[in-house]
Amino acid sequence: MTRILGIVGLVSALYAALLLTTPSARDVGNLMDVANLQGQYGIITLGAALVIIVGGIDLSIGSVVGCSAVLFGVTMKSGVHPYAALPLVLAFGATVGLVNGLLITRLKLQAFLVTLCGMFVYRGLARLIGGTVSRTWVTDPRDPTAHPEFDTPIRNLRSGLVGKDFLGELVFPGEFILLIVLALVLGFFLHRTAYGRYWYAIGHNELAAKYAGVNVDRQRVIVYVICSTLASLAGMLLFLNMPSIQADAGGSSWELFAILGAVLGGCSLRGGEGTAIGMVLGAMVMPVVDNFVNLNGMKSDGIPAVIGLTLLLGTIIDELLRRRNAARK
Amino acid sequence: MTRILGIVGLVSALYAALLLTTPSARDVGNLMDVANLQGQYGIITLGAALVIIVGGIDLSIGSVVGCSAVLFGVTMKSGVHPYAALPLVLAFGATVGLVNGLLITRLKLQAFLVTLCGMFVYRGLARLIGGTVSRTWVTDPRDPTAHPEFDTPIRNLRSGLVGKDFLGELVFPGEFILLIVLALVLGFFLHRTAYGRYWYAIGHNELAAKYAGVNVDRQRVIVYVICSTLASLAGMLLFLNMPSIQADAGGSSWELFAILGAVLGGCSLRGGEGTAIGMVLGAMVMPVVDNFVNLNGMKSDGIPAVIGLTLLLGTIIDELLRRRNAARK
Amino acid sequence: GGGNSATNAPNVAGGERPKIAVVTNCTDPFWDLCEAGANKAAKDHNVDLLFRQPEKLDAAIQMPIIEAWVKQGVNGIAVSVIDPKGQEEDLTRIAKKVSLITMDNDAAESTGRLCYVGVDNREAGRAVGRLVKKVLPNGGTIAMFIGNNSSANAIDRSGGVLDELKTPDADGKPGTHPVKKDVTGKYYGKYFLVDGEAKTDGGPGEKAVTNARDVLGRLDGVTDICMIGLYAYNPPAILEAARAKSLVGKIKIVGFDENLETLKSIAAGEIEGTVVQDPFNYGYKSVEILAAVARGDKSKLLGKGQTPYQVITKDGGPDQTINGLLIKFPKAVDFEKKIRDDLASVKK
Amino acid sequence: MPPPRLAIANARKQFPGVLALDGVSLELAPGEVLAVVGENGAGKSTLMKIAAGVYRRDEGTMTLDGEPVEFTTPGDAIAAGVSLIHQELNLAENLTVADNLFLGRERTCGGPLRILDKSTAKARAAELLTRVGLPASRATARVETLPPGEKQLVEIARALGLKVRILIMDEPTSSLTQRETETLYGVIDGLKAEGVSVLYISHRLAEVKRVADRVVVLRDGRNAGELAKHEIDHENMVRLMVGRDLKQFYPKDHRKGGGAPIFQVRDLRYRNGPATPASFDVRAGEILGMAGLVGASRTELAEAVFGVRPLASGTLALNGKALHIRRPQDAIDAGVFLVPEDRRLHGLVVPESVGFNLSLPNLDRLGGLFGTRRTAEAALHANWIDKLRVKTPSARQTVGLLSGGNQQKVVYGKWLARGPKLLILDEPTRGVDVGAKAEIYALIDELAGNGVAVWMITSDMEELLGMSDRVLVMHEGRIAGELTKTQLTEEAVMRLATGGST
Ligand SMILES: Nc1ncnc2c1ncn2[C@@H]1O[C@H](COP(=O)(O)OP(=O)(O)OP(=O)(O)O)[C@@H](O)[C@H]1O
Ligand SMILES: Nc1ncnc2c1ncn2[C@@H]1O[C@H](COP(=O)(O)OP(=O)(O)OP(=O)(O)O)[C@@H](O)[C@H]1O
Ligand SMILES: [Mg+2]
Ligand SMILES: [Mg+2]
Repeated sequence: MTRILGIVGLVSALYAALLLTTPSARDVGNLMDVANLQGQYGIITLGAALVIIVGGIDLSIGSVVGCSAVLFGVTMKSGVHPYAALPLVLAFGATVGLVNGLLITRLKLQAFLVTLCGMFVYRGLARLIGGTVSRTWVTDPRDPTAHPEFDTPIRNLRSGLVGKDFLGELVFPGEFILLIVLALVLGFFLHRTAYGRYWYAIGHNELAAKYAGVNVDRQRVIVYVICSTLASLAGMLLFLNMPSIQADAGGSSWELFAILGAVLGGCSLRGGEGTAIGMVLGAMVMPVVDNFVNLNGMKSDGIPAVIGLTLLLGTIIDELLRRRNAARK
Repeated sequence: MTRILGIVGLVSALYAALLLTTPSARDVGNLMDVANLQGQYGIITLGAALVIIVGGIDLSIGSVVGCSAVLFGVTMKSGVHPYAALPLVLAFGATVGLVNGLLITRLKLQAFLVTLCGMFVYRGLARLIGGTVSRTWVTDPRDPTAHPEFDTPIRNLRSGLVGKDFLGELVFPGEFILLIVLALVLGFFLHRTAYGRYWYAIGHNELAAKYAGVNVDRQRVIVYVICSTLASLAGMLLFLNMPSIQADAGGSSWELFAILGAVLGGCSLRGGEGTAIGMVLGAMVMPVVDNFVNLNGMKSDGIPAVIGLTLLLGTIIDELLRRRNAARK
Repeated sequence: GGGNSATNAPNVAGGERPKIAVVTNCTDPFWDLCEAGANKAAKDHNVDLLFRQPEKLDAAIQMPIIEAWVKQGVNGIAVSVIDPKGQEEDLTRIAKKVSLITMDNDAAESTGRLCYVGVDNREAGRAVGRLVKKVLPNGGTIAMFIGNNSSANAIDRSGGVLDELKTPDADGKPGTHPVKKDVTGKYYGKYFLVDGEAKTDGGPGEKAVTNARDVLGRLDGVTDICMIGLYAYNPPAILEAARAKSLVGKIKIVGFDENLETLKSIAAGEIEGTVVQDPFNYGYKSVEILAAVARGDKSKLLGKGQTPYQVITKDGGPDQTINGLLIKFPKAVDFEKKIRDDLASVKK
Repeated sequence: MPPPRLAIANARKQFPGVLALDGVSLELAPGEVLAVVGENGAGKSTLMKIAAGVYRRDEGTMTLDGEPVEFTTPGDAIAAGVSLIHQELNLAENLTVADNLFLGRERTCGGPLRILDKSTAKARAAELLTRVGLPASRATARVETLPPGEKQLVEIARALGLKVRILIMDEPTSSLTQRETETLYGVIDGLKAEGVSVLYISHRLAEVKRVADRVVVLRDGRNAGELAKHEIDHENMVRLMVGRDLKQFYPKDHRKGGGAPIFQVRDLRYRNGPATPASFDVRAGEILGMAGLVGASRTELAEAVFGVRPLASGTLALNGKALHIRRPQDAIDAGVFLVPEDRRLHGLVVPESVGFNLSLPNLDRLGGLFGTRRTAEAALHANWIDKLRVKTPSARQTVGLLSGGNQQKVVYGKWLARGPKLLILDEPTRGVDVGAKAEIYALIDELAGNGVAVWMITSDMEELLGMSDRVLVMHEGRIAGELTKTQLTEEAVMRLATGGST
């Protein structure tokens, strides 16, 4: 409970600061933009948080996002219908998670190392299969190798998942809604089913779980699969949402945002802690800070420092709150 | 012992592959270049490994490298003599480590979070205090605000620490030698003094160390200070070695290389494990792979994948070797 | 771009300060010059300026910044486009709401962008090719270095160099120049391009030096080498690698952009020359144009292809008209002084 | 005759460097309580882990109700009705008691979704907790908030919840006091009546005598003998375990006792501790016993004195000089040492070597912070391994691989090497075998004889009565009373511990 109080406070404070100091932030369109960005990071935060709960870490998230975005584009360009490409790319994500999970559980390699290698490998893969991909590259009527007939299904996907109308205007925060739906599903598994109990137990004390008859390795693999699948979903959303994706840049260092969101949301990197609602709240922090900085025309040079200090301050206050609460109890 | 065997094998195999397949790699100049790069990464690997041994992590290394490089330049440009600027910047590094350490020990914040914030903050600081710095920017005779009289001391520092002569030609692998010296010092502390014992004890079981009378917090802080100080040294070497440093790019993502080197060298991210010699060997891996890939004219797009796969393969073989060894005993 | 209503009438009242926003494609000293120009114009033309250098060369980072500005109701936006094709649709939508111009890197005219401030990267690349031809008239071995191979300016720039080198000779025709056996590559006219593509380094950093150093290592013993650095930080990185191998003066270096180090080295005769775009002017012009448009004055809009690149060498040369553009050939020392003056004219 | 419930024949298990089991055989009848005893490192836990699917044996056969069985994971064993309560606590402490009770076999609905059925779980948890003597309200507490004794009870409750044919208890009472142990006896009797077979391991021989139908003795990884119900007594067991008679288990009282009070605690309160301040003295050369029920805050009080818990008020004095203790370092500098209750968590750096652990608090005396004198260190290791008869191949052996009793000896070693003035012992012989116990008692006695003040917290009634010169009894955070040697009886202790008066 206390773990959540801190992040609720932080998110509220940031929103208050944003809305009070920056009139232009109050625009509904702007708030929807922010929400969509929160959805975008939130989806990978869910995955990262789950991995963190079982005591692991996944540094390959960003590369999987980029690789999935590129793969989505390349697959469609090669003639696969968007509605078929989507599950294909999800399957790619699941496979990545499976490989990560198997390397970590069967070969007992350190998760940090395996996924760091994955970060290189999938970035490289993205670059090998395609340079820059974009919706127009896939559907450009002027390009004989393209598939103009995919334009409508792609736009349909975009309006359903991202919330942009046919012209690209954001009409509802689709990604945020998607995040909420996914968080509900994940929260259900985490807090209401036996799987969640296993994940918490594994994160805190793997041996205890093992001695209780839990198939620890299988659960670990499942979690890595979920994480990478969510990352590949995020990659496709990125493709749908963004004008274009560069193989060498798309999604890069998103794993840091995901992990940051998870940790801000109350996950401990020691494992065994975290809640679904915390993850969502944790993922909401960065986009608000970012929006604040953008709207206030801050000098580019100062931005990283402002972001870093805000996050640090948030964490410190969170910690102090928690302590006071613990002392009072 | 077994932990070292694996990395010795990996480094030897990589060197063998490099030298046997690539005639141009056999050039002494090339080998010195590689060695210098190994020194460059090795110095921060030592710090990262130490932090990992006490069970922590430092993600701010890369930003501290960049910030120190910029600070070194800016300090000299403002008229401080290079020989005085060097200890000043080291003091800056030590302060960063102190802040990291205090936040982690006193406020009990998670190291990952604190140093991730640090990564943003010090990158921002670097950008705020200066855009691009370079030796010529500091000493340009045509610039009235510059200090041409610093040219000689800077070149002296460069030849002493980096191994480049007055014209910029690499005559001996200074950074590698520096790495060896630092590794010897660190190895002495780690393996021959009480401090080392404390660090291992803390990494394995903080509580047991505390109950044995170890001042856990102080030791932790010391280690973070060492890590950041080494990072600031690496930043100054970068300044001396490179034509110019951009505040937003200098040293960025070096923390990953440092951590990778540490882990390849036998440090476990669970803490309590690692040797000085392992760290040096771990840091030697990447530059060799890089050189191999570069000299063989591999396509740029494929390089990250090759690096990632090589590292993964190395780790897997290392693990299998270790297992076979354990079984044989 | 006459079809949109947003730009037909002045959108600020007489005494009001227009709010103008400029977003680049990444963070770079190159853009610091641009920012200086923009700041100067903001002062000269009484404008509130938002200037943003995004952390990374990534449309996914650039777009949210632009969207936030649109929502905020700025009066004009100048964008350095990252992927013209991909960004086309969004820019079209945005141009309907805000006065939009492109700079440094153009988007299709059909987006409704009011005008483009900047050189044609392909043309500028060709100018680099001509410099290479000048320093190695009999052909030779070349290597190109760049940040990435996927952004529009990179593709155009390196493409321009190779276009120039392979004309008038046919592509792929083996040259007569001797190369080492184990170095692979591809011929463009008389020029042998190591590995057949530009080597990428992912942005400014030590990798730029390592890349150059390793290519020099592979070319050990080869004569008539020209190293081409296509992003601003590449020429100094190449020079550093050449220094470390005592090859300064023995190999030719040709660059792109006006890095101060590059200019100094040209003056010192260590680098042959560079092709510059004058980012200070990009910044100044962009703000000036958008300010005028915001006040209802469209006369400042540039026509097609009005921004010429310049070619900097040690000794300079007379102006020439190339492909319909009047190109200046200033001396390195003069141009360096101009940049210093530009920078000095705006307080940081 | 029905086949034995469990039959293990010729089990062999080799660990790197250690042959833990060398052809051990064992038979267990349905409804039988079989005690397995042996010195530390005899191989008891290893044998049990083989029976429960944690380890795989290298050689040998195993049958369950006459059927050969092969367990590859603990899950297999549990499914076959074999459940092991481990010697070391194995709970997911971040979850609630109820979650732990059903971990791995949750009542779920919704098919593969496996939705938790919370109401049944709650009712069932209440039932199980009551059976081991814990209040039903504990079901919702996070395990990490419980004292070790209660955690142990939770482990027992968990095993009771399984459909077991064989329940293996590896030192279940090591952190239990008299009262909880009595509850456990009741539980075992109930299981027996249901026909469940129990394998029971304990170093408290009085317990073995109370519960066992038969005793199997292991020594050095081999069968060393068997005792039928009527043969079970202290001497027989010790003879088979140790291979000789063990005279004089508790040292004859040659301590002067009542020396001057050298350690004084006055009105001590610590943060988040009980409201009643604590005051007492420990005298030079005496062994001050401290008794109480599980959760009476004895451990907390000792930790407060040792500097682990921040003090709120009160004073400490050693030899008449005020002590200012803010961290363990301060206590250690003054010569006040703690042998903690949980040795794997607080006492030892488990993955490191025996020598590493022996040296850790003594490094400042082994050449200071810069450079450790190797010869001095080696001498220290050799000396204390020898003196305490630590059973280890060498000082380089990983301490976590030693048997429990030998681990405990290493904890003693690291403090004795430093020369204590006041030695606080929290459960001083937890998990230590009889032979080693006798040695440790002799050692404590010798220390006290040399004028060291010993404050001994123990839940082992026999030990309390056998060793103490004087006893303080704690009840719910306060010192409920003091018993002198002449007043010291089991009844008197229990009366005070449960809130009665002297
Ligand atoms: N995983 C392991 N690796 C190596 N050696 C081990 C391992 N587990 C146990 N041993 C060794 O095997 C021997 C038997 O240990 P075991 O734990 O079975 O003894 P025990 O009879 O249970 O002792 P205790 O009464 O102290 O619990 C000991 O020498 C111990 O050090
Ligand atoms: N009835 C209870 N309910 C909840 N917590 C309790 C209860 N009794 C004691 N505790 C907690 O137990 C802790 C005291 O345990 P401590 O370990 O100091 O006692 P102990 O006498 O050493 O018992 P043990 O035999 O378990 O070692 C305190 O944190 C106290 O809050
Ligand atoms: Mg045992
Ligand atoms: Mg206790």
